[in-house]
Amino acid sequence: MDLTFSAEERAFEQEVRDFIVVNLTPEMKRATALTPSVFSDPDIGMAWQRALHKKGWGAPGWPVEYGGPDWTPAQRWIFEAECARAGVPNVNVMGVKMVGPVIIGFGSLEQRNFYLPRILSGEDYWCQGYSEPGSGSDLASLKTRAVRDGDDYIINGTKIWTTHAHHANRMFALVRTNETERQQDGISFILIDMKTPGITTRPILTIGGDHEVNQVFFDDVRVPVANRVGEEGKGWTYGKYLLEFERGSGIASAKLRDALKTVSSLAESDATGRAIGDPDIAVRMSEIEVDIDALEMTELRVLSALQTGQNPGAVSSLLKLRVSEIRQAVTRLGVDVIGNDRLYVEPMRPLYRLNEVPGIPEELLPVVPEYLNGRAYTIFGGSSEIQRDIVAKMVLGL
Amino acid sequence: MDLTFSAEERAFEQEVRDFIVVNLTPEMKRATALTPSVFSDPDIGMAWQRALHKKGWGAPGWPVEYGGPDWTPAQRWIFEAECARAGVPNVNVMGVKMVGPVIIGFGSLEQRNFYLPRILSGEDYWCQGYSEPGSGSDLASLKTRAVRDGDDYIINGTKIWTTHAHHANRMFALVRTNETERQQDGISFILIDMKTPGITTRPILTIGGDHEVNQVFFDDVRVPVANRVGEEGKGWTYGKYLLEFERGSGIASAKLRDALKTVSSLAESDATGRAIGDPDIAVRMSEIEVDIDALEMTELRVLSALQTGQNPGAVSSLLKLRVSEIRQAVTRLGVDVIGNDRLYVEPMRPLYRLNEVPGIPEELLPVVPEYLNGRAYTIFGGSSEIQRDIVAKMVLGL
Amino acid sequence: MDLTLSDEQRLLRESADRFVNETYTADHRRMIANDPLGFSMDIWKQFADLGWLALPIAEAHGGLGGGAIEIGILMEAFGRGLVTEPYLSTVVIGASLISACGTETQKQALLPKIADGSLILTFAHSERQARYDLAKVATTAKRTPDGWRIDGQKIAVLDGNAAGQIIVSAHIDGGKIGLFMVPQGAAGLTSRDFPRLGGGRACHLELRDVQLPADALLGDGSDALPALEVVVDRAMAALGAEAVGIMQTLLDQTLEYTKIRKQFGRPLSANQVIRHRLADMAMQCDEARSMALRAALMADAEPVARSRAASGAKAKIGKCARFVAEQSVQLHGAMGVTEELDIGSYFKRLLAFETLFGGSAHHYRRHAALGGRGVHV
Amino acid sequence: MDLTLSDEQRLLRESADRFVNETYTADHRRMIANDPLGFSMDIWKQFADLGWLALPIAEAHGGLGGGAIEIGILMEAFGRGLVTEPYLSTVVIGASLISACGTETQKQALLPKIADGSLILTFAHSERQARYDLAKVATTAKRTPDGWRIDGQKIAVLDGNAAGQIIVSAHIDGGKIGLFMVPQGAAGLTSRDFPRLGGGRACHLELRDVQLPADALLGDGSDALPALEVVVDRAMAALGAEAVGIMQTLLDQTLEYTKIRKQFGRPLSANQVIRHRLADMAMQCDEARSMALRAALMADAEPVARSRAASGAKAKIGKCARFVAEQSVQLHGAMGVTEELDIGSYFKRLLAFETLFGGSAHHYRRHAALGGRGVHV
Repeated sequence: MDLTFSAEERAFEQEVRDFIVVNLTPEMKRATALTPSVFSDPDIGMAWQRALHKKGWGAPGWPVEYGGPDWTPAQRWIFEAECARAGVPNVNVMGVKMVGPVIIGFGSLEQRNFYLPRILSGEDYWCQGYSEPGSGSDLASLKTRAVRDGDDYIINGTKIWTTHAHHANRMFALVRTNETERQQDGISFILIDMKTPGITTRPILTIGGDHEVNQVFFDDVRVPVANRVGEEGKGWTYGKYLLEFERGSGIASAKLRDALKTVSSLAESDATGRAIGDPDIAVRMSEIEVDIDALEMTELRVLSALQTGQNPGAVSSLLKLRVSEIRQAVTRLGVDVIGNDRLYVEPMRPLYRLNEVPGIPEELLPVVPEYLNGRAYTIFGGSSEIQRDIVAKMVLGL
Repeated sequence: MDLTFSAEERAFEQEVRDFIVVNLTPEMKRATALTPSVFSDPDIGMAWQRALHKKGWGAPGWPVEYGGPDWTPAQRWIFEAECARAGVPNVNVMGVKMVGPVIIGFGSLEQRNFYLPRILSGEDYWCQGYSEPGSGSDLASLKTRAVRDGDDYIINGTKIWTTHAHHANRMFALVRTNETERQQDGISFILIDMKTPGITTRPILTIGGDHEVNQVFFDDVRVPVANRVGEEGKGWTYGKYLLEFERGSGIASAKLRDALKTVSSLAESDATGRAIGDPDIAVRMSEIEVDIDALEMTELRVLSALQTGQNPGAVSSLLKLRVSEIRQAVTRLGVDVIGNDRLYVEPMRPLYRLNEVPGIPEELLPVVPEYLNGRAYTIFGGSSEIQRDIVAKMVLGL
Repeated sequence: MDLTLSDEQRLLRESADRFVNETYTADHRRMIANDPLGFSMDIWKQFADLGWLALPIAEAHGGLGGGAIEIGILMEAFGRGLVTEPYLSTVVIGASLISACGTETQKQALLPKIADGSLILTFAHSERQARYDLAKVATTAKRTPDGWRIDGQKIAVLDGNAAGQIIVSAHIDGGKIGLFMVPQGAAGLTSRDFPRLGGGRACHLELRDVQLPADALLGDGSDALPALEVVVDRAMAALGAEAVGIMQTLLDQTLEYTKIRKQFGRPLSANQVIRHRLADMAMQCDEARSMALRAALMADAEPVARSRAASGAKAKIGKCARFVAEQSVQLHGAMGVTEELDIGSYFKRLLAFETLFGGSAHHYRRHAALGGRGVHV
Repeated sequence: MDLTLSDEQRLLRESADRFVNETYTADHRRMIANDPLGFSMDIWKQFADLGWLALPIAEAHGGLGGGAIEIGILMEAFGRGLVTEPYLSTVVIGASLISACGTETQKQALLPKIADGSLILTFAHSERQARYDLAKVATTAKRTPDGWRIDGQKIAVLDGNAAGQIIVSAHIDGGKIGLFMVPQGAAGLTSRDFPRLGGGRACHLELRDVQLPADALLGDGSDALPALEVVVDRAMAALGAEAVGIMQTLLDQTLEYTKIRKQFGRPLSANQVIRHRLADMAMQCDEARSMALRAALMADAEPVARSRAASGAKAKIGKCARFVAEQSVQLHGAMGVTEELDIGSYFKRLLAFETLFGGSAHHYRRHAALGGRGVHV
C-alpha cells in the first residue's frame, strides 16, 4: 500500500502541468475565479475545451475509438487534480460527460458519427432537458409529451432548471412517448436542435443573481424520430445511466481543496482584516480540510479498486452527499471570512467583465453569490434527502 | 413586561431559602451531588419529602383540600428554582407528581382518603408499571393482562424499565382488561401492592452501572377490583394525562443551570487541570448557558401565560425535547472537562457511601456515569424521535 | 414577573402588523429594489405620523420614552415585512447615540428632527481591519484651529446615502473614541453606494481631510466606547427581534409549501425527515423569540448582565437563523434557490445582518469572556 | 498509488479476524471483566505465537519489521473484539519508544522480550495538570550519585498493574524530557489500580523518591519529545483503526436491531428518520475508515505532514465515533442504556479512548496550528 504515483504517472503529471501553463491564460483564470455559478460561460469554457481537444484530451472518459485519450484511472485522477489545482474553467459537462456517454453507449452509428466529433470540438453546446415543474426529484412523473407523426415526434410541454439552455444549440431530453402503467416505461431519450421552431426559453435567476438555468417551453416542436436515441420507451434506462454518471462525480476532492485554498487566502489577506486570526475561522478551516482529506482518501480507495478492475458500486451516492455538504461548508466559511463585506451586492454579470470595482477588493465579489447559489448543491441532481433514501436502500439494504 | 418578582414573591423566596438552610444537611447535599441516576435513593429522597411535608410543602401541585400549599405559578417557579440552586435531593416523582394527580382526578373517595396522605408523608413509595418489553414508545400495544375473577383481577405479564421497583411498596400500572378493536380501549389503570404474592423483580443495570430500573414479573397476581382507578377500559386516558404531566416538566432550567454550574466548577478547578483554559470548553459552556437562558425564558413565558389563566398547551413537547438535549450537552461537556480521568470506573453504589476514594478527586466520580445514564434522556418518557413526531403533528398541524 | 404585553404594547403591535401587512407587498419590494434611495420617504413620513420615530426618544426631546420592548415589537413586524426604511440606523442607533453622548444642545437640535422624520441618520463605524472589535477604530480625528479633521475608511454603512448626517466614529487624541456628526456631502467625503444584500442600500465611505466644526463632536470629548457598547447591545436586541420576524415568516411559508408541494404522489410534509426538520425549525424559532425578548428585557440591566444577554441573543439567534434560513431554502427545493420566490429575500436579509456587530462565534466568545471564562474575544 | 492489501496483509487480516471471532465472545468479555489482570496471559502468549507482538519491531531485534498499516489491520480487528490485551501499551507505544529512543544495548535487552511475550510494558505520561499537552510534564528526574530519582504523579496509565516495566516520562535537568524504565514494584512507586471504562484495567501512579540506576534512562539523555511525538502520532493512527472496528460493529448491530425491532406494527428501520440516521452513521464510519488509513499511510512522512494527518484522523474519527456511538445507543432505545447488550461496552470503549492523547477539539486546533493558522494548541 502506498500513496505515491509511479515514475510514468509523475511524468504524465508534469505533462498536464506543462499543458496548463501554456494554455491557461490569465484572463481565463480570472474569469473562472470570478464565476459564482457552477459552469463557466461558453466563451471561457469552450476556449478551454478547444485547447483540450487540440491536445487530444477533449473527452477523458470516452473510448479511444471516439477520441478518448485512453487514460488509466490514475491518469484521470492526476488530470482532474491538476486542473482543479490550477483553476481551469469549469466546462459545462452536458456534452462530454453527459450526452456523450449515452450516444456512445446507445446511439446509432449515424448519431455517433454526427454528434461525437461536434461535442469534442466544442462546435455543439448541449443542455439537459430532464426536470419539469412539478417533477423535481420525482423525475419519472415527467409530462412533456412527444407524439408520433410520420417520421417526426411533435413535442409539447416544458422543461425547467435547464442549465445554459440560453447558450446551447442542442438539448438531450427525456419525453413521454407512451402512457404506460409504470411511468418509467413510457419515456424516450431525444436529441433536439434548439433552433427548431416552437422552442422558447425563459431565464430563471438564481438566488445569487446569476443567469445559469432556464425554463424551456415546447409548443408543437417537430423533431425527427431519427433523433431518438435507442429504443422508444427505454429513455428512463439511458437517463438513469447518466444520473449514475452525474452522481459518481469521482474526483471532487481536488476542486474542493482549491475552493478551500481560495477562502484560506482571503482569510489570510488584509481584504478580510486577516479573518484567520479568529479562532473559529481557523478551526473550521481545519475541520473542512480534514473532511476533504477523508473524501480524497475515499476517492483514492475507489480509484484503487477501479485500477484492479473492481466496481466501486453504490459508494457514489455517499460521495455525492459528502461532496455537496463540504462544498456548502466551504461557501459558508467564505461568507463568514468576509464578514460585513457580505453586504455588498454586485448585480453585473459576468463579474469578470467588471473593470473597476467600487470600494471592495475584487476577490470578495463572488463569495456571497457562491454561498447563495451553493444552496443548490444539496438540491440539484437529487436532493440530499433523496440521496439519503438511496443510501439507506442501496448501500445499507434497508 | 418585566422579569422581577413582587415583594411578596421575594419574601416567599426568602422563606424557601431559609427552609433549605435549616433542612438540607451536608450529607443530603453530598449524596445528591454523588448520585448519577435520575432520582435519589429513598433514604435520601424520602428524608427530604418528610421535611417538605412537615412544612406543608409536600405536594406543591395538589389542590389545597388534599394538602397542597395553594401556591401561585410564580411561587411554584421560585420553589423549584431555589431547590435546584441549592442541590436538594431529587425525590422520586412517581408518588406526588405522577400517581397523586391521577388519584385526585379520577380516584374514588376511598382511594383518595387512603392513598393521598400516605404519598404526602412518604409512607408509601410508588413505582410506575407502564412500559413492557416490546412496547416502549408504542405503549398502546402493552400485553400485561388482568382477568376478572370475582372481586379480583388476576394479573399476568411483565413490566420493564420500572424505576425504583426494588424500593417501592406500591405500583400504579396500565394493564389490559379487554381485547378491543382499538388497542387503547382495553386498558385499565390499577394500583398494586408490591408485596402481593406472584410479583418478582429483576434488577437491570444502567449503562452507567446504576441499579435504578427493573423488570417486574406478574405471575397470577391477585389484585382487588377496588384497586382500579376510574372506569375499566379508560386507563389509557388516565395514563396519557400522566404522560402529559411528565412531558411538561415545567421548570427544568433551574436544574440544568445547577448541573452546568457543577461542570463549570470542575472546569475551573485543579481537579481537571483547569479545563476552562481550553477555548473549546469555555465556548461550549457559553453555548449551553445560552441554551438554558432561552429555555428559561420559554418557561417564564409559559409561567406568565399560566398566571393570566391561559393554557400553555402543546409547548410541553417542545420543552421536553430541548430539556433532554441540553441535559445531554451538559453531561457531554462533563466528560470532556475531566479528560482522561474518564477512564476511572467506580463500581460501588451508592457513590456517597464511599469513604476513601482512590487517587481521583471525589467530585469527578459521577461525571462518567451521568453521561452514560444521560443517554436515556432522549429515550425514556417518549424518545426524541417520537417527540418530534408529536411536535410535527400537534404543534405544526402536519 | 409579567411577560404579557401592556395595552399600549398590544396596540403598537397591532398597528405595526396592520401597517406591514398592508404596505409591504411583493409589489412594493420589487418597486423598492430598483429605487436609488432603497426605501420610501413617503412611508418614512407615515412612520413619523404613527409616532414610531419618536418611540425611544425621551419625552423632554419630543419623544415617547419607549423602551427596548417597544422597539422589539416594531422590529419583529419590520422583519416580517422586510422593511427597508432606515429605522435601525436612524432611530435605534442614531437617536440612541445622540441621547447617550450628545450635549443638551445637540439633543435639542437633533432629536426632535429625528422624531418628526426630517432627519435621517446613519452610523459609520465598521472598518475592514477591525472585524467585530468595537474598540478597534483606525479612523482618526485631529484637532484643528477650527474644529476637527477626519481621515479614514468605513465599510458597510447602512443607508449611508439617504442620511442627512453620518455619525462617524474616530480615534481622538489620547486614544479615546469620539463620535462626529458629518453632514452628507461634506468636502473630502466619498461615498460608494450599492444595493444591500437582502434589500435596502448601504455604502462604503472614504473620509479624506474632512474638516468639521468643533461642535461636530458629540458630547464633551470623553470616551464614547461605553456608550457605544450600550447602544450596540440595544441594537443587537433589536436585530434579534427583526430576525425573529423573518424566521417566523420563513417557517410559515415553508410549512405551507411542504403541505402543498407533492412528490412521488404525496405532499413533502408526509416525509418524516421533513416533518422533523420542520419541528426543529419551529423549536429554533421559539428559542430565538425567547432570546430576543430576554435581550430586550435586560437592556437596562447592569453592564455585564446586559452585554451577556445581548451577546447570548446575537449568538443564539444567529445560529438558529442560519439553520431556519438554510432549511427553508432546502425544503423549497429548486424553487428555493431562485429569485422567483420571496423566500430568497428573507434568506438574504438574515444573511446580511448576521455579522452586523459580530456573528455567532464572536458573541459566544464575548459571552464566555464576560462570564470570566478567560477566552479572548 | 495502490491501496489494496498485499498478500501478507490480507493473510494478517484474515488471521486476526478469525482469532477475534473465535476468541472474543460475550462470555469471554464477562469473564475478563472480573479478572484482576483485565486480560488473558494465555491469549497474550498466542499473540506472541502468531507473531503479532513482533510486528513493528525491527528484524535486527527479533521483530518482523511491519509498519503502521499492519498495526492498523490488527487494531481494527481488536476493536471489533473489544480486545483488552495490552497491545497498544506494550507493542504500539512501548516497543516504539524503545526503538526510537533506546540505546542499542537497551533495544537488544528489551525488544526481543516484547516479541516473545515475556515483557509487558506501559507508558506513564498523562498528568492531570497537563491536559493534552505532550510537552507539559511536571514529574521530575534528578541525577543522583547512583543514577536517578523520580518524583511525580501520573494518571490513566493503561494496563499499569500488568506491566513488568513502566516507561515514565519526566523532566530532566535543562528542561528536556527523558523516558525512564521503572520496574513494577519499585520502592516509592504507588499504584492505584482500577477497572477501566470500556474494559481492561488502568491505574494512577504516584512516584515518590523512586531511585533508579543510570541506565534506566532510555537513550543518551537527549530530549525525548520529538520521538514522543512520532510515537504518539503512530499510536493515534492505531487508535483510529481500533475505533473504526468498534464503529463498524456498532453500525452492524444497530442495522440488525432496527430491522428486527418492531414498533407501531413495523420495523424501526421503516422510519425515514431512522433510515437517514443510519445512512449518516454509515457515511461517518466510512470517513473514519479513510482517515485511519490515511494516518497510517502518512506515519513515515515528514513531521508536519505526519502530525497533521495524525491530528486530523484523531479529531475526525473522534467526532464520527461520538456520533455513531451515541446514535447506536439512541436507536437501541431503552435496551441501549443498559448493561444487558454488548452495545454499551462498545460505546464505553470509544468514550474511554476518545481523549487519549487529546480529543477532537484539541487535535483540530493542533491541525490548524501546524497548518500555520496561528491558533494556540
